[in-house]
Amino acid sequence: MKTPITLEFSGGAELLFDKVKKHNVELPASEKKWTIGNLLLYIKDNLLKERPELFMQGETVRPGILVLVNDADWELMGELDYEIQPNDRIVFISTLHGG
Amino acid sequence: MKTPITLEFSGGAELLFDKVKKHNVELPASEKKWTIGNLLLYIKDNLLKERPELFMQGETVRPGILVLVNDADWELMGELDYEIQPNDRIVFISTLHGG
Amino acid sequence: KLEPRSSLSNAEIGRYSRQLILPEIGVQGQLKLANTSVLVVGAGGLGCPAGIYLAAAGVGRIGFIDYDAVELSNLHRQILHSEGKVGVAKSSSAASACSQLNSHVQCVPHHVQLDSSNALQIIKNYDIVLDASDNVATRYLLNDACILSQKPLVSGSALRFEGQLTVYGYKDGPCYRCLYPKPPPPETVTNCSDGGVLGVIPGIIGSMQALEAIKIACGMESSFCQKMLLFDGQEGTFRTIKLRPKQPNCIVCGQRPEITELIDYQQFCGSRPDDKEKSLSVL
Amino acid sequence: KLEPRSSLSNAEIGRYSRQLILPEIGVQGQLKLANTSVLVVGAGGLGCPAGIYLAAAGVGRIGFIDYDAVELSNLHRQILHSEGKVGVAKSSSAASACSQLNSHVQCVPHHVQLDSSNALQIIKNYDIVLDASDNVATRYLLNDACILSQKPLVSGSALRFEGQLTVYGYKDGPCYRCLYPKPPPPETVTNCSDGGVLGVIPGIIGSMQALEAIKIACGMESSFCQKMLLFDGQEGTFRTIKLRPKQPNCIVCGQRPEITELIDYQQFCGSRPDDKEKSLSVL
Ligand SMILES: [Zn+2]
Ligand SMILES: [Zn+2]
Repeated sequence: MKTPITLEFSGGAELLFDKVKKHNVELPASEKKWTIGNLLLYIKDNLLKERPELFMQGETVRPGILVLVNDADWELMGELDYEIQPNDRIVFISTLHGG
Repeated sequence: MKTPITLEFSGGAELLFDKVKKHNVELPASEKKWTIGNLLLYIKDNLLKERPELFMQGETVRPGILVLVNDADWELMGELDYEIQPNDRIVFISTLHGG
Repeated sequence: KLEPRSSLSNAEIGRYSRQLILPEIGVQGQLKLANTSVLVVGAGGLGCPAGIYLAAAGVGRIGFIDYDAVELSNLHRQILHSEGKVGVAKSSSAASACSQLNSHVQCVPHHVQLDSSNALQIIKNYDIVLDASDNVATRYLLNDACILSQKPLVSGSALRFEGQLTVYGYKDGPCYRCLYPKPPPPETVTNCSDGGVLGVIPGIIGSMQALEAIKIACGMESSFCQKMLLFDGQEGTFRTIKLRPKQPNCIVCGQRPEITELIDYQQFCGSRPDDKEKSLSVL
Repeated sequence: KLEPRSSLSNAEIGRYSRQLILPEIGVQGQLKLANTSVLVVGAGGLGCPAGIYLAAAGVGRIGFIDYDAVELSNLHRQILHSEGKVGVAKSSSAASACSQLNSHVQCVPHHVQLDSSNALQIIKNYDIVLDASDNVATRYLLNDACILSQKPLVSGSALRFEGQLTVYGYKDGPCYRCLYPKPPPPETVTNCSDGGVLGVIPGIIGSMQALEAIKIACGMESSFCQKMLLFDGQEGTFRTIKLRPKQPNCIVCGQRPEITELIDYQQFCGSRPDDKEKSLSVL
């Protein structure tokens, strides 16, 4: 069974995804449960258009990107181990430093 | 069966309700369906603290108050005839004119 | 009318470099800004931030309408004026502050009380109108004048810790009368003198008005056509609500408009725009 | 230190009348403002609106730290400066604009590059700090300095059409390092020179910073402790997200802090705060 979710990128992270901020994605059926950890690999293989090192570092997001699950900091949700639920909205925000 | 809803007042309308902006209300069981029309009478009898003429005019809200049902203008929802659903959020906003 | 511009000077390219590199603006967007004139009605708590950010962005012409003079009690929110300008016409004070920031912009003070006799004549010279006024009669007047002149009206308002913002009469969105066919009873109307306002609240709403005007001028989508932003500064919340579309039976923007010329808005609202001494009001 | 104030003069009562009648402010709130000093770090796109609204509201003392001088390319967003001030220190230009609006406020320019050698000494004299800076090294420096000095840090940032706002190190909320233990790789960091910014975006965020500082000074709740405001000006959307609490293992605000004095932040971030010429960056 596919898992429909919404992915959003902002703060500049969208520039790595064809400048598209909002992506409606159906995660394919899988034997393992979908977690943010394997979602990141899916994103890297299927959505990321350029320079993966500007989005990921090792198995996780690079420093300076904040991950949100339904408007809450992923640290509150288990980070990489969070089990994705249908219709979750997962947001990747690049921190801004300008003024 | 009671109907739980959230009522909110803002833009100054809260001043007629003890300055409380958010009210969690359980509408009592009733033979007739709850509409915004009879909700207004309920509010007048049970919540309004002073000077009802600053909130209502006849059977409806006074000119200059905008009514929202779940963040949509009540005009889109049937106005006085809208049938209230459990957990609806109904907001009364007094229009601001200052600058 | 503004003299049409088809290229930017080197001085302009340097000055606007940080916004020229935005793909949504670019040289074409900057030229559109330079070819746009914006009328700011009210050089007060909303008009000051709106005006200065429009000037900073390089709008071609900015007009300020205000009949009042600067008072000390304005300075907690009207940040283009200063102690040295007390007694000076607000329209002049605001226009001169904007000129000092950006001499490429034509800043025009209109030291008049906007009314039915002059509104259409003044609005004619502008492309976009900002309602930064502070009373109901002027809000209906501006609405009708903008519908009759077919100009978008970016409307802001503020009181206490709250603010509201929307764009009237633009695309399929409603006008002020579509939302509010009848004026509020005068005793329910509170202005900033009666009810108070924290200065930075109109600061935020006025800046949002400038942003929407810039987006409209550049040919971007406005975010508040048929939508209204509700800001509660005490709670720190912003809520965007969906409004009704343009109403077919609206007496000014509907299918059979009854209002085809401006009326007496003081009489219509039962109050005067300079009615500062009203004391009954609590809302 | 500010000389403590226990009453308002008649001139102040007149000037602040519109905010004195707000029950959440009142005379007590106004006195708290007069007894509060706020440090604005950066007299640029964020610091200009933040500073002027703090001055308008009657904060007792406002310090501006900036080492740069006004340039023409600043004027599309830095609205306290003007063409006549090109070449003048930004800290002085901002302080003098605020003094002209409100002579009751002590406006102090600090024409220095904030670094580990001077930060604690300067911050000591202020009650609330606003991060209106434009680079990563200064953001970590200010965070650590505010944690060590136990001052709330109202942090704003802006780029292109987007802005972010939060309050760090306040009550049980996180600090900057709780959220970002490791600095971003330098090649992922974009400043406003590289990426561009629409001027009114920092205008809105800087005004929000002033609002939060005023609420904290008056003893009201801040709305952005352990919460972050995300603003997208192109979409016209504001989203408030819930952040992690203060982290027990944070190396500066945690239970066993490793950082007990300021470090070399340029080395830590792999970049210098005045690193304007970086060209690799795309994010
Ligand atoms: Zn209409
Ligand atoms: Zn920490």
